[in-house]
Amino acid sequence: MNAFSRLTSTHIVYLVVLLTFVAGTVLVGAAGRSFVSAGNISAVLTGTSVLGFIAIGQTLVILVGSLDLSVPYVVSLASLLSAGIMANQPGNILPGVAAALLVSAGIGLVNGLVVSGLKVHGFIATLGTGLIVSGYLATNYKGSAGQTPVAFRLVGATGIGPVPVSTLIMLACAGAVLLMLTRTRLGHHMYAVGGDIRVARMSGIQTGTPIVAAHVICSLMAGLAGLLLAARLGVGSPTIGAQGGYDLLSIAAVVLGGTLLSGGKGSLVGTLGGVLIFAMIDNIMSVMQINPFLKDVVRGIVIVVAVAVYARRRVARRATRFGHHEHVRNEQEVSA
Amino acid sequence: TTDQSIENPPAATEGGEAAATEEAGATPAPEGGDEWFDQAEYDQQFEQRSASFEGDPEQPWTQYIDGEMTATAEFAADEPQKVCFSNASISNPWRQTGWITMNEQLKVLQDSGVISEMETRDAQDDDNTQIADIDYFIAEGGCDAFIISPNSTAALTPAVERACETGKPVVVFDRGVETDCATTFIHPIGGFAWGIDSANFLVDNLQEGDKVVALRILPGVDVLEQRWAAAEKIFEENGIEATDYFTGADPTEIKKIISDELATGDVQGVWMDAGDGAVAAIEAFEDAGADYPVMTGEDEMSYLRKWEDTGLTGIAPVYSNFQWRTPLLALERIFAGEEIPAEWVLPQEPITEDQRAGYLADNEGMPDGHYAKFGGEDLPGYPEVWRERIIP
Amino acid sequence: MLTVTGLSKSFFGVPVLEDVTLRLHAGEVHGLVGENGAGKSTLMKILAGVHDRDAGTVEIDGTPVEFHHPTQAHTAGLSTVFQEFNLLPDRTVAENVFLGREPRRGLLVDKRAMNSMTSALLEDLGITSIRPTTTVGSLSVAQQQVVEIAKAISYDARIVSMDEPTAALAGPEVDLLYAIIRRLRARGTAILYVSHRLKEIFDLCDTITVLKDGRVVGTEPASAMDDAALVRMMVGRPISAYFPEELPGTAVGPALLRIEGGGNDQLDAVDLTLRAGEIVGVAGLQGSGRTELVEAVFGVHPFTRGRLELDGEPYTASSPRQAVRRGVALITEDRKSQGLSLDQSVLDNALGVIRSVFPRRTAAARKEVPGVLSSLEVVARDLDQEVQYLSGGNQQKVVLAKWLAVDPRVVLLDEPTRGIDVGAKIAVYDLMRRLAAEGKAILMVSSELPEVLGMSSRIVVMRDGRIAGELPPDSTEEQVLQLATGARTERATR
Amino acid sequence: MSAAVTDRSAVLQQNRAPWHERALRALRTPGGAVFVLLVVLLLAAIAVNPSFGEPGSLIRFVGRTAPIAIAAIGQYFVIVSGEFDLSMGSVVTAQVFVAGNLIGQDDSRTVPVLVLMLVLGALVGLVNGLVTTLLKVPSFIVTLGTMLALLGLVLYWTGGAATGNPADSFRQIGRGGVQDVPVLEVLPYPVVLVTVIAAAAFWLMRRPYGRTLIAVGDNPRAAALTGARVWWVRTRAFMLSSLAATVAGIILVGYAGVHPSVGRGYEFTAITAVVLGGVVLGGGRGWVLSAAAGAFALETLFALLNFLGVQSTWRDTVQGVIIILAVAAGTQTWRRRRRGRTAPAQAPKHVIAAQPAPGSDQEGT
Ligand SMILES: Nc1ncnc2c1ncn2[C@@H]1O[C@H](COP(=O)(O)OP(=O)(O)OP(=O)(O)O)[C@@H](O)[C@H]1O
Ligand SMILES: Nc1ncnc2c1ncn2[C@@H]1O[C@H](COP(=O)(O)OP(=O)(O)OP(=O)(O)O)[C@@H](O)[C@H]1O
Ligand SMILES: [Mg+2]
Ligand SMILES: [Mg+2]
Repeated sequence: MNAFSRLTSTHIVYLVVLLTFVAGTVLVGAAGRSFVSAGNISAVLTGTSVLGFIAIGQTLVILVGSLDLSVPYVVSLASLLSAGIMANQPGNILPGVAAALLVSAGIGLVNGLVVSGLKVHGFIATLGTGLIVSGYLATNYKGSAGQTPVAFRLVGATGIGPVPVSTLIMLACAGAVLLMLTRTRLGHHMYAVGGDIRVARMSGIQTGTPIVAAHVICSLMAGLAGLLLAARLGVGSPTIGAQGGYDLLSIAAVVLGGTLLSGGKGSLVGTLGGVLIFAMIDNIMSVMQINPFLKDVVRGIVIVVAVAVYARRRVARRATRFGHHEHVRNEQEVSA
Repeated sequence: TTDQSIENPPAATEGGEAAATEEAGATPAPEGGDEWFDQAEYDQQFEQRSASFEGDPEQPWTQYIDGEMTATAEFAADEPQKVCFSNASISNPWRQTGWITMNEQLKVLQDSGVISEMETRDAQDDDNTQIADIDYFIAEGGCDAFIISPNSTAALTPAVERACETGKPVVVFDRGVETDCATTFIHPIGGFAWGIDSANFLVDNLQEGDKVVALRILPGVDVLEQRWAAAEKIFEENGIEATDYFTGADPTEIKKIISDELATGDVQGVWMDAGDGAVAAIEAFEDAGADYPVMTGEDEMSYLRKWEDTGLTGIAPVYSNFQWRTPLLALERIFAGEEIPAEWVLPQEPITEDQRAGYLADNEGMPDGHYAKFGGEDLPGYPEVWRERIIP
Repeated sequence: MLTVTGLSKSFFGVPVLEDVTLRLHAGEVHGLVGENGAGKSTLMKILAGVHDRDAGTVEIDGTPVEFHHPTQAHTAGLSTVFQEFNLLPDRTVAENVFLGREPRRGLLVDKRAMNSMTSALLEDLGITSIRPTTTVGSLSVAQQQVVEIAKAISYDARIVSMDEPTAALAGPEVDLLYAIIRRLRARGTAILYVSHRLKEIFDLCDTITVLKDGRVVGTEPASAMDDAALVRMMVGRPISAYFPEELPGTAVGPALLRIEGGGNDQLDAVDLTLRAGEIVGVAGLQGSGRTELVEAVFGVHPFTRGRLELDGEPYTASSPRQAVRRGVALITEDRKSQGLSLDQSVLDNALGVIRSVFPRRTAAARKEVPGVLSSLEVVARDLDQEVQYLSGGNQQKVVLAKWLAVDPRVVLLDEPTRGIDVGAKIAVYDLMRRLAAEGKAILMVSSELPEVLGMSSRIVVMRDGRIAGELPPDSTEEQVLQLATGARTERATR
Repeated sequence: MSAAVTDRSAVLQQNRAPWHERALRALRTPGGAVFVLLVVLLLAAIAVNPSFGEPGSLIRFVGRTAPIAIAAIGQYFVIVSGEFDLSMGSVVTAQVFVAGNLIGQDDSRTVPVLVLMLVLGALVGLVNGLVTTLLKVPSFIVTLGTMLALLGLVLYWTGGAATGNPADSFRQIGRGGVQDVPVLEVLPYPVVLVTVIAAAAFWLMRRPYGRTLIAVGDNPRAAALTGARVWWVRTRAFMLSSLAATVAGIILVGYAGVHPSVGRGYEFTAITAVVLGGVVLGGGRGWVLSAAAGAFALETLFALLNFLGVQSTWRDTVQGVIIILAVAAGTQTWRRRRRGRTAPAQAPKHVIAAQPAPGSDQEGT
């Protein structure tokens, strides 16, 4: 218990990753397959990339104390815009990418402004913008549209060894965001705003900026996920975001990665661990050919159980003055 | 699925009836409602409704319309073969019923030593997952053959092409893809045929100027859009006033729509692009105390039962559920080196009022979500497996 | 250097500052004293740009300034150590100190520079026990206070205002702060210094301004003042008149609460007996465990060792609910975060305890509670007004009312007069006397030594989670402070 | 207090504004404004489509909105206590399947299965509540997990499709009504149910439990320190929510029949309705009837859009705009009040009066 309580939640996330890995090796091995073969590693990593992008952004949004439920629609919109503009012309790749990212960022900006300016709860603000975009998609797109050129599709289909290019791009983005989060003022201010907005304001931080920035980056990441999907699918699709259930799944991955849902504390590295846990569990269940209905049961239970493990540790502990850790303190009624 | 004005249809799609897609239109779509309408395809399916099918009429799942055949001698094998099945999902009763049937068919072929095992990955309705599933099979599956039921047409095309490149037989069924690289593409006649059967029935039983409410599930799914494209055209030509709604297949929504419609005026007919919510629609008329409409539904047991109970004028168009058997049977022929149709068009015949009693009797005790033309009566698990809906 | 003229401010129509005028010179330590709620913190917050003033001017070096945000104040060379902590517990010391103006190299935050600058800053303060990379949440309250001070100083401000910076500090740490302040003064920095410890005021300050009920009573050179004169100015009347006398008929009865060898992870060897009709004062430095003591009795963080008796029967307070059922009440030190549901009405708050613990008595209590509120002279629009719109004193009265509604036998009061005005204070004192006369046992934790001395029948002094000693009511502040600080001197540098 | 007491209720009366003033005050809060919004929308809908205004058709509209309103009432309990319940939709679907599979055509099973469903609903809420409060997992995550797990289990158990619609006697709850009612012709049972549940919820919120629930949502720490069992208060809110979802499921299975898509998205619709009703996410503010009114306002809006011939695909967009605007307006109202810029903050204050009662003046002013 003592050693356990000294670990940071990121450590625990990666302990769970390790545990899942071991379980995967055993279970997949029992099914007569290899969990660590190139093909399987590639499959697991592919499973991390789309959700990875979105979870990176979602981490920021959750860190500043908000939420983003609009990501699935941003993903779909980005895939449609890019595929539509590219129209199978290699020359249009850049404009397609640029337009998709620009529009995504625009949606993020709206989210951020509604949250920070109008003080609307992130849940409602992004549920609202999500619905708005969803209505636009349903009205203007009847099914998949556009086509991405082969050069662009390679992004979704090739790999360096067992590592898909898409995963590398996702990790590069994670690296950039991690740098932003830990090494720039903006990143520090995100933590501050999520931790205690009053303290942040008193310390001279323009509290709107980190919130808006987090939402913009989140939507940008969702836009990138949309681009990646357009590359993998070869077309844009108005339902691809909703198909993946990326809104709730990304929030779950972030929390699974040890980030506090109420903001201010957490790590991007943990989130990547959370995404990896999901990807490995999905992979294991697919190899074992688990009934698809039961897959959801397993996912649901894993989310709750894993978060319960961190949550138990998070009960704020004060340096004890006396005693020998005799009893677990009865804090259930009081810590709110 | 595709907005034709933007997309480059892969060259093969143009090549006539071998086209592997259900919506292989080539003309740029005009703005507006009929962008899904394709006259050539419509005409072809119109013909196919009355075409003669090769094979044993007792086993409609093995029947096909005579056409181009694919030689498969290269795939002939003596040993039991391993099959990899990439399934879009089992998220609706139609797919669940078919999936049960497929597994029973599998058992037969395993017993007869044709297939050693079938490894299945279920994409849970996600294109991206299904692409990954197919790639996994290619890399890790050790598959001797692929069966793919694509989640969507355009998006799965590249993945199916990659499967084809392995040189193993690839069988695509239900929805198509935009390539004809697959060894065979199995599907019932198609959406236009559904639309023609159902709309013509309404037209025959209604008068000009009558009102039809069209209940559609979702926009943008090619199979469903073609059903409506055909029906809408026929309604227009025959002076039937039709209003269409998207319901998400949610019976609550259907009831709301019908009761709102009944509140504003009489409704003489109901057209559905899938039978899921037919019962709810009928009940809405009952609740409002209105006369039963002329109905179209589907061969789902709930509708057939309600249809019989109420005695209304109706028809049950069929999107042949027995097609879930065919991919495995196709592989049986492939592994035997027999030639098979390049595009395996299965019969798709509506159930009419006089056939209804027979189907009800045959499917006695099946759950409401069961499909009458599931075609598994001769399989070993019949009837418990379907009755108890045992999903592997 | 800093000139404040005619400054006024009111919250929700209640004037907090009226026509305040203040002058601060370079190299001067200016003491600001006054009772709780006199408006000292509010004044500092206005200077810091946290609150907007209603009227008046503020000039720095003769230039009128208008701050709407703390950053503007920082830029103008004014920084503030606030009374409440402004720290993020989950971030490191360095990150907290440089929050909002992290040093950069290129685009990136220069963590190394930030850490070494923080180290240097702390060393400058003579602190070596705090590492820049530890998270603030794991520090002790005193250490957190040091971080807070380091943060304010790090702005290189020409004017530093400090709101009770020593409240959490003990002997050697206070000496440290003295050294820091003297160094700043030598540099020509002007310092506005708020403290309730008069000794500090006389030790440090050159000039003293006394605030009372939001008005400046006077500004005098420190050399021209003494304790008694200062207190008279602050209170406006002799202290004796301030605290009501024990009511006739108050008799010390049998022991209601008895703790023997009580302890948990914050407390140890607590022996305490509380008798009916008695008001026991608890004194101690901040962080000495006074709150922990009442929380342990109330079952928030229960005792894990020792024996408790209530009314002669064994008492295990494992949750506040049980404590309430056994007739124990706790008026918490922070009414906003622990005592009130700010969005709810006066009536709902006053019925809070009844409803959650004795729901069956609600109907009767509904009829009684308005009487309780009126006996406390609560001022409000009506019973449906949300308590967030009430003044602090009235909020505190609502808290008292909700406990009186259940008629408790043992009343624990933690800083019952913190931040409420004189009138309300006297109402609280009167109430305590009345409760004592009714035979209740009262335990009052307070940081206001005069209050403890003026109200208690006995004074318990706490230090480091233990009871350091007990004093009779006629003790002096020095005696209390001696007990309170005593042993901490040895441990302070850990 | 120990002092003597006389006619205290007079004091209570004296210190409260008259009811019409309180009602007027309430209308100016977001929770009251939703009723105004509802009336405006209803009038607009009737103006566009007069037949919608006929009593018979209005009452049917109320009937079919009942399940959403009931779900919103259930969700209200959880939201006002500061939590979320995302598992609501799955509970509805699960209950629909339970009814379909366990009752079948056997009328005699109606009552036992009904009881079983209620127990099941309470159990799901209990699990949600206990995991949230005792294991300290955020309710967003807990109920997300329940949402996935419950639906998965039920689909696994039924193989994705229920055996069939339950017996008609059971379905009458959602489908039938009291016949031959003057003016209305029929009074659908769902209307009766929603009325009873709304009344019960209103009553409950005025009970000690209800007030404690709000206090817990407002400031859980303060509530705990007044002796409230925060964990149990919140857990019961989750149970009420799941029970409401169960009742919604019972009505829906009658109204619409068994289908896997029944109940889909109910959690978000319910949350939207609650928020539209001026209830603040995070807890502590809002009235239960406003939540129900939010549900009716939302459905009336959809009906209106329908009558106006707005393409149904734009519905989402309109809904999105409306909830953002409504919530933004609500937040701004609360914020303005908190900053002391509105009447409630500035209202003249006076000492709470106690009528000096004869013979007991020791307590007087
Ligand atoms: N934000 C606020 N809203 C309403 N009232 C406030 C606010 N801040 C302070 N007050 C009230 O203003 C008065 C002055 O408070 P202030 O904090 O300035 O006193 P103080 O002199 O610093 O007291 P202490 O010695 O207890 O720190 C108090 O009655 C307090 O309740
Ligand atoms: N190391 C710590 N970390 C976090 N919080 C602390 C720590 N020590 C004390 N506290 C909190 O600070 C407050 C004061 O602590 P404590 O009860 O030990 O002292 P006290 O003598 O009651 O001081 P006070 O004058 O603040 O009432 C309490 O609310 C306590 O929970
Ligand atoms: Mg102060
Ligand atoms: Mg204290």
